[in-house]
Amino acid sequence: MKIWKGTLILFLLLFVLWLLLAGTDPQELIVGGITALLLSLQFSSKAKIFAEVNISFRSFYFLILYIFIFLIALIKSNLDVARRVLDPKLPINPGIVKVKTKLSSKLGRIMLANSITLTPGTLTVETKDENYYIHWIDVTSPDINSATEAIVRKFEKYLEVIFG
Amino acid sequence: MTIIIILVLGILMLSSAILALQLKDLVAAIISAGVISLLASVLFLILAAPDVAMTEAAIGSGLTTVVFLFTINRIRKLKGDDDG
Amino acid sequence: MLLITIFGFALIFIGIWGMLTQKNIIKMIIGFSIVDTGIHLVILSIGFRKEGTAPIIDATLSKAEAVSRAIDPIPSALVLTAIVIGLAVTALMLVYAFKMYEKKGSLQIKDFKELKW
Amino acid sequence: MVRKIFLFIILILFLYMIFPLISEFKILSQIPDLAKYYLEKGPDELGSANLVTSVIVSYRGLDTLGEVTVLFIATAGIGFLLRKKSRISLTPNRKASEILRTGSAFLLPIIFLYGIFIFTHGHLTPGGGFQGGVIIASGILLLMLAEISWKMNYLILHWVESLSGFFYVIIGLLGIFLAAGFLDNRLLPLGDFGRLFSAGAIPFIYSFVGLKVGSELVGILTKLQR
Amino acid sequence: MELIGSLITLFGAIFLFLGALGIFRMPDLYNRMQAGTKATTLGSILFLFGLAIGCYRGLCFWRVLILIIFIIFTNPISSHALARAAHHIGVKLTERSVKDDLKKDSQKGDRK
Amino acid sequence: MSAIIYHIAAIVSLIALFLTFLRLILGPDLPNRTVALDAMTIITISVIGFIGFLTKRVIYLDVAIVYGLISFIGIVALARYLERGI
Repeated sequence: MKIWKGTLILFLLLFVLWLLLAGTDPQELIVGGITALLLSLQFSSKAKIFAEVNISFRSFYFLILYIFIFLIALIKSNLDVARRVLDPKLPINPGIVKVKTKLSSKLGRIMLANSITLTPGTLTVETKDENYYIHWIDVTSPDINSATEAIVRKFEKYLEVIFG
Repeated sequence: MTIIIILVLGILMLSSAILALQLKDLVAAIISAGVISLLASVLFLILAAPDVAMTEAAIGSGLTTVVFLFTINRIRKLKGDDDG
Repeated sequence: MLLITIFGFALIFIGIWGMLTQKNIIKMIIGFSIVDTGIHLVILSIGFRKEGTAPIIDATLSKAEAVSRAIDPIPSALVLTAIVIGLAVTALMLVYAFKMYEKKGSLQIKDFKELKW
Repeated sequence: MVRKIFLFIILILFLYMIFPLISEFKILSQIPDLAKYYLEKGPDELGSANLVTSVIVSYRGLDTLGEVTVLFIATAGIGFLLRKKSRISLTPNRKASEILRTGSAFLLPIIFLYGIFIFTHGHLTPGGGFQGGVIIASGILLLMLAEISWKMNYLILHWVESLSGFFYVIIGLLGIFLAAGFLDNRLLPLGDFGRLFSAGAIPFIYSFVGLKVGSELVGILTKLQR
Repeated sequence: MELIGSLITLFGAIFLFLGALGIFRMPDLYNRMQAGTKATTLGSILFLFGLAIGCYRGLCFWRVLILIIFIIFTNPISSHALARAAHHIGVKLTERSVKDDLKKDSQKGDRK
Repeated sequence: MSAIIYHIAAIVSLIALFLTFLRLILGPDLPNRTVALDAMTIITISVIGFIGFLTKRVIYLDVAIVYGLISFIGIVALARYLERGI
């Protein structure tokens, strides 16, 4: 049951990608459908990671919110980098801190790591079980709990709903 | 505008070619050789040959670098065995 | 496009110089691949025409316009196959370099004296 | 010392050889007659929108067959040279990080889909069999980098390689009987210009070339990595 | 419409430039990677997006979208792989750094 | 007006390419050079998009997509080589 859900999501993803690339000519629909079907059956063992996605109206709403927040964080991080780079004194205070996450789904964890990498002043260096080791350009709170509060929490609450 | 792009890319290409032959570290030399292919593929695109640019981007800067790396990796492993 | 031809020849020149002066076998192979890229640049730049565009017919280039605007497709086809062959030849040379290292434990060309005359 | 002088003479000779090519260079305003024929008649004769593809696959198809053969021989040579297992790898490799493994599982189907898109649309967009094959090979390369315990199934690889080569030649031979000559693509109807099933047999020929090139490159990479 | 597109492209180019400047100026590898990853990601996204709404007019908007999705997914993964490798082979942090939890923890793991 | 701004943007990105290349030359060790290569490929993707804009051909963007995919795999290969993973 679970594996079929993952395969189905993978199939839809690949099919939409093909249509974005090739347009909606009927011939393209047929060939794209066959290709996506064969590939999703071939990779159905890898498609397990998609089976953890919650499909509901609420998670869709949270996905939109998440993308919105992510884009804002991305722009803020760039302004932050610009401020630091252009300052002649280079105001940095770097270090590697440890944070904890509650997510268990693989796709959710990779999304979280990517979001952390792209948001202000943080870069995922290593993951061990529930701990993420993060290079922080401006360490303001060195212990685990407050760093988790500052870095992880704002994305985690959305990803928890989407990926379970 | 095209002239400016050609000049900048060409000069970078030539200097990275010299760099690739002068660097002591082999892997750094391989990275420089990858940069040559990278810039050459943009020049191919300016010469209106997207097929060739795609091939050069895929093979020249991707697979050639990896093939060199795999060979160096084998040599490194062999060397490590000799030491130990 | 004269500029690109000159850059291509300069690349060939640097590559040959590197192949002749370097002492390390891997560096010689890098020189070979530089020569490869330079030759491709020269062939393509000689086949270019004024204001040329890619010979692919779509919404922006109609069939009738193709004769007056598109570039010559033959050098592109030649270079395309040459690049793939270049990868295979480079891989073969690298495997030879590896086998030589396995025999002698060195990559310097001065350690291989059997073929010296 | 003698060697330096020798080198100097070679480089001077090289400069002398290429000097006329630079001094008498002019941009073509008129293309050669053969190219004009290809540009003028190519789209109607073969039905392929990408004229480079029509030159590679059909007009000069025999050269491409030779080139694929050269690639095959190079692969076979590499396999022959590396046939003995060399005495390496005492220390086990370091495992890839969890993020890279999940990312490769996520990206691998997409890379394969894009490779298939490239070689089935060789007659409409830039790219074709060679580029698609390279993309598929790099998908397998990503798998090799992410999962250290992953092993290539050589049986499948050999079968894909042999069958695609076989069908490539069979389509070429069918061209002799059903159309004008070897590797002529008009054994199938040309179809509407600019759609997927057009240009006769070009999409099929290019797909087989792509599978063959891809499996050969995967062979090279796996043999080098072991 | 074209003016908006060109301004977006200009912002993208400025971010690319800042990223390059960061790579050039920062004191150690990790800080360089911080500047490099973030600024080049947003910079190239804005650059391509501006080009798409300026000239191509929907013809290839979808293709630019695919390119942007690829960049957003692949760029952080490659940075992460690189940072992990660099930390594993012991690239030092700059002297101005405050703390290094990972080093402490991995040494603890070795002692066990 | 807008054409001039596009050209200025292209020139700024070329300067960025030059700066990353300086890091490639200076870079004291291998990881630094790899970071420079990573940034360089992304800036090059932008330049490819700009060339497509100059010549008004949409199909040039396909090259950029292939470029992005393959350079990602190249960087991952370099990283795995550094940490002795392959």
